[in-house]
Amino acid sequence: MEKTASRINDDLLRPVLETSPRFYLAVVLVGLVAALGFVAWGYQIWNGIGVAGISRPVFWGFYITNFVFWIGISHAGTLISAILRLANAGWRRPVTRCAEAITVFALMIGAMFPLIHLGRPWLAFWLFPYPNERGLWPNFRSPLLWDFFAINTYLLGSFLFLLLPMLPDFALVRDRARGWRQRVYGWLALGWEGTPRQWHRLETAMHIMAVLIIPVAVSVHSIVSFDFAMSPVPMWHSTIFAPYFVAGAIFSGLAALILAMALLRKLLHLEEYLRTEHFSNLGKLLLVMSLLWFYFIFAERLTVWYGNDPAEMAVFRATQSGPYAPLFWVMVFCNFLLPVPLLTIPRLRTIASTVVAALGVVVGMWLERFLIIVPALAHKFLPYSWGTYAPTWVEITITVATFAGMVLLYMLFAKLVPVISVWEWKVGRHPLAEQRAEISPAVAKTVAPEGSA
Amino acid sequence: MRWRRLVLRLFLAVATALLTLGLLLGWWDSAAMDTDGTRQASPVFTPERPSLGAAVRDFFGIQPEPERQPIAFTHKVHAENRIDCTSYCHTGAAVGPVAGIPGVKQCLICHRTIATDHPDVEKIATYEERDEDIPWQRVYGYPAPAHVKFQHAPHIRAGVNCSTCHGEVEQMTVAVRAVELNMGFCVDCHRQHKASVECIACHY
Amino acid sequence: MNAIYGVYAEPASAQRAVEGLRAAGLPETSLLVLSAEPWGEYEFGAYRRHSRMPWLAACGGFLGGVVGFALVAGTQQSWPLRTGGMPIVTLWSAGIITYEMTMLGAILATVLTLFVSSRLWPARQPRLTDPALADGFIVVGASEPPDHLRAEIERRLREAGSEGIKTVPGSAC
Amino acid sequence: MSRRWGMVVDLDRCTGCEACVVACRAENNVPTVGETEAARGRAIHWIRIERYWEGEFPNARIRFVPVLCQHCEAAPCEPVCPTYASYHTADGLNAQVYNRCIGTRYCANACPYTVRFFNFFHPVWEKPLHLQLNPEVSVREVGVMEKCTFCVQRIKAAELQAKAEARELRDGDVQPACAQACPADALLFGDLNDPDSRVAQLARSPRGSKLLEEVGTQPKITYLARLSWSGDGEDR
Repeated sequence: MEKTASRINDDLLRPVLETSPRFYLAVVLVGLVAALGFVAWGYQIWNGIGVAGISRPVFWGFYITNFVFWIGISHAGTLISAILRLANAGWRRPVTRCAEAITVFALMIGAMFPLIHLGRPWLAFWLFPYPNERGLWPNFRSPLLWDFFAINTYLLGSFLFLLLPMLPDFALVRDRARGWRQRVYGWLALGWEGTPRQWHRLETAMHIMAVLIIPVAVSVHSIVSFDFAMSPVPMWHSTIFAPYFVAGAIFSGLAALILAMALLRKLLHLEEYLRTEHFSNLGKLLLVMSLLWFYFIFAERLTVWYGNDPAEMAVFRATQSGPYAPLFWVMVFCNFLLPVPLLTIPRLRTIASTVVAALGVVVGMWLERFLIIVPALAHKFLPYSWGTYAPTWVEITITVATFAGMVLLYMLFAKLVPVISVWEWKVGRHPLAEQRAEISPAVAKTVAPEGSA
Repeated sequence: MRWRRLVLRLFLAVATALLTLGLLLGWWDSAAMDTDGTRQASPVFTPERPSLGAAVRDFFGIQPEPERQPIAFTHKVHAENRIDCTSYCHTGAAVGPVAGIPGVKQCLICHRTIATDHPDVEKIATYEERDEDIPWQRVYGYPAPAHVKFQHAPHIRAGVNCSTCHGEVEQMTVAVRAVELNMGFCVDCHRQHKASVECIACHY
Repeated sequence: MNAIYGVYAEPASAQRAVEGLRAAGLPETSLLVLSAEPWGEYEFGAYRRHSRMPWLAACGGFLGGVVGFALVAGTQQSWPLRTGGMPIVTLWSAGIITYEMTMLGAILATVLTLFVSSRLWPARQPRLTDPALADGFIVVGASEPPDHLRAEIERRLREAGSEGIKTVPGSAC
Repeated sequence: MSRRWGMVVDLDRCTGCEACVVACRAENNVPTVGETEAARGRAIHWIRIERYWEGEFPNARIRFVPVLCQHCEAAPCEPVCPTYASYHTADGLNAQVYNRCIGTRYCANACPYTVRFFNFFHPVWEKPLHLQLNPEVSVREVGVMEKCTFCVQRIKAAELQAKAEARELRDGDVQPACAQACPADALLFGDLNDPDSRVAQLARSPRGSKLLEEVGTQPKITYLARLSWSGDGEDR
């Protein structure tokens, strides 16, 4: 069905220009849950980190699990949208912005966890390299410092990557809205006009950013994996960790993207924009990542089992057949046994089943992060100080609250910004758009047939 | 649609209840710990603050102005009378970690005969009668030293002047805060004099 | 801005309008094309000059990398803590920070170049907007047209298929 | 030449009496966390006696291994600390600077010996127990790591004393609390860089080995193997 520009505007800008009371109710509800997390955090700061379940030797628990999980989720967006942009995949158009927004918000949430888990969070600024009267600098050899740089670079890069293509849409809202919206979006649009020069510059910039952001995304999760791989802890100290984490991150990110898209499709009535083909294409990508994930975990486990190092075997047994085995096999089910048949058999690959698979992957990848961190710490070299871990209500509350926080941020985003890039969607209707890798004089000479729009 | 509204209300109620519970729990926990005394760590050894406000003030280095001293002790007069800092009053400085403030008896060794009619000296005498120490107020008013160990004796042996850290006390009528004693101040001096700048030289 | 323009629903007629304006002798610098979507595959919407953006991004990256390495090496030297016999400035870990700062420098340089070259900044108002733009129409016209060409421009714009011709007086923006 | 503090633990002499553990607590203001916290694995003890049994009951043999911070030359805890709270001193100590610690607990994860301890809550000494605190040792606060320091306050005191007396530090001038308290002389402390010190001599013993040497941490504590175990097993 052909759509006119104004019809597209009406569809895609409606959430921005009209708000139902149900939205406010939902914001309050989700916000309350998110606020609970802050209450729990305040309680923890006031009384000491001991109110969380961490102990010796499992010094890291839910918080670092959530940290790795959310940073992983953040790979949904920018990475995938940058790859699709570079590959000039036409179906990317309605997907990129939802994906990039996930990146920014997941990073913001993920980056909170290193602060939440600190014993003295009020001194967290000591991680920043700033000149001070003590003359002291942070230790650049610490993987946590690498995290600081990598996450901040990625956050800033993804934010700009998300922001740039929003400028023309802000200009659109500016031109369509009245009153305060016109002023606010006029400010946000930075005076966008839409001259050929501006379009060309914007597309060049997006191209360069896409090239830059992919290695940054890869480096971010590699560095998160270095947090583990750099310490001589059995089953952490492994060269496979960097690619394994990056693959896992893209895997969980894709799943989160599918979930977010399904929700947007239902709630904002975008059925005509987010179509079966999008879920099908992303489902295929998810399938590839599921197989890749299984390959990595197989390689990791096989080398440990074959190497038969006593310290590593203790961790191996604890996860495979010991106290963590139920979690481990649930993870394998969620990450591999469930999604693979659902996504392989074409008849089963519907939107609903893709969403089910994605839900499984999100759960499974959270468990995977937990199973990497906790069993290894609980079974370090000297069996005399082996231990265990159980979360307390503080950790559980904060974990739940961050999920609510993600939903809240996403809801507000979808309310304030057209969640599908309006101008990119319009470009998708151009007869020659798909051939146009970039604007080159040769292509520009082509004259379109009459009545093409 | 009625069930949906019901669910929403239930959810709202549970969330509010949880929020209140969290707040109450936090309040009860800290209150209980404070009143039964189990949370009372010795303030001499730890930088624990009595209140959140105090913690914030310490964090930003805001110190209250020293309160009025019970006795307007004038270092100037004593210095003019050639009483050396470390040889008679702050004897600890030359031999050990703590310089020390002389007690009432120490003051009265001289002041039983010197300037006995001075109102402040009479005050000292009343302290002695009541068998009390003079409630001096700390001039720098730092929180209990935060894991910093300072030893006076090695500094005196190395020939560091008292005034380097305490200001020109011999010119002061009532001692006032003159030097900002932060880590940068210590480290600068240590660097200049080729003393150890290792963390563990002071922090252990 | 003093401008005279027409709005076109079809890119082909916008193309005709542009060609007509050129034929009328309008200099390229006062040719005005605005659209709510890029029309790069048409001649009127293509901007043919190459941007120096990639080079500036590379320069920004280089600068960021230098800053990153200087930060790591300089700070470690300024307070040389003993590290149990290991080197104070370790190249492997310095490499990571240098890399991240390189990327950050390149990203910031790209965005800055975009903002400067496209004249985008917060308080700025667009020189010209038209409600038709949002509905997919393409604005073609002349900014600061020479007075002797006004009539000719208007004729050409109408000829290309624009319903109405709009003018913006000099004081409007 | 700079000093390199180290220790020798003679497993042949250790009776597992835990006098060292008690002495260390008293000397270093090691906090007592209470029953519930200890049950959650949060007890703090800078030195511990690990007990391992071998064999079945009548023929069971028990092995004691005192484990404290090994003050590794290539300590995994040091490079991971983002704030340099954990670092190497000139005389080879693996120092923990409480002020600088922000409580990432990364060092504790990296330590293969699990000898780093965390203050999950503010340490408490119920009155009048606070009077037993050692003024030479700062009391840690909530959210910081702590660990064996080789009684650095005693090392500092001995160094200052030697300097005041204008002499070199002699072998045996410094005794950490654990070594001082050991009734069996199983723990011996000294300068490994001084080839004539008793600790350096014993560290060269063929009975010597390092704990988890294969991890590559280059620990400075040498464990002397148990001689009586090589015989007929008549050991207890």
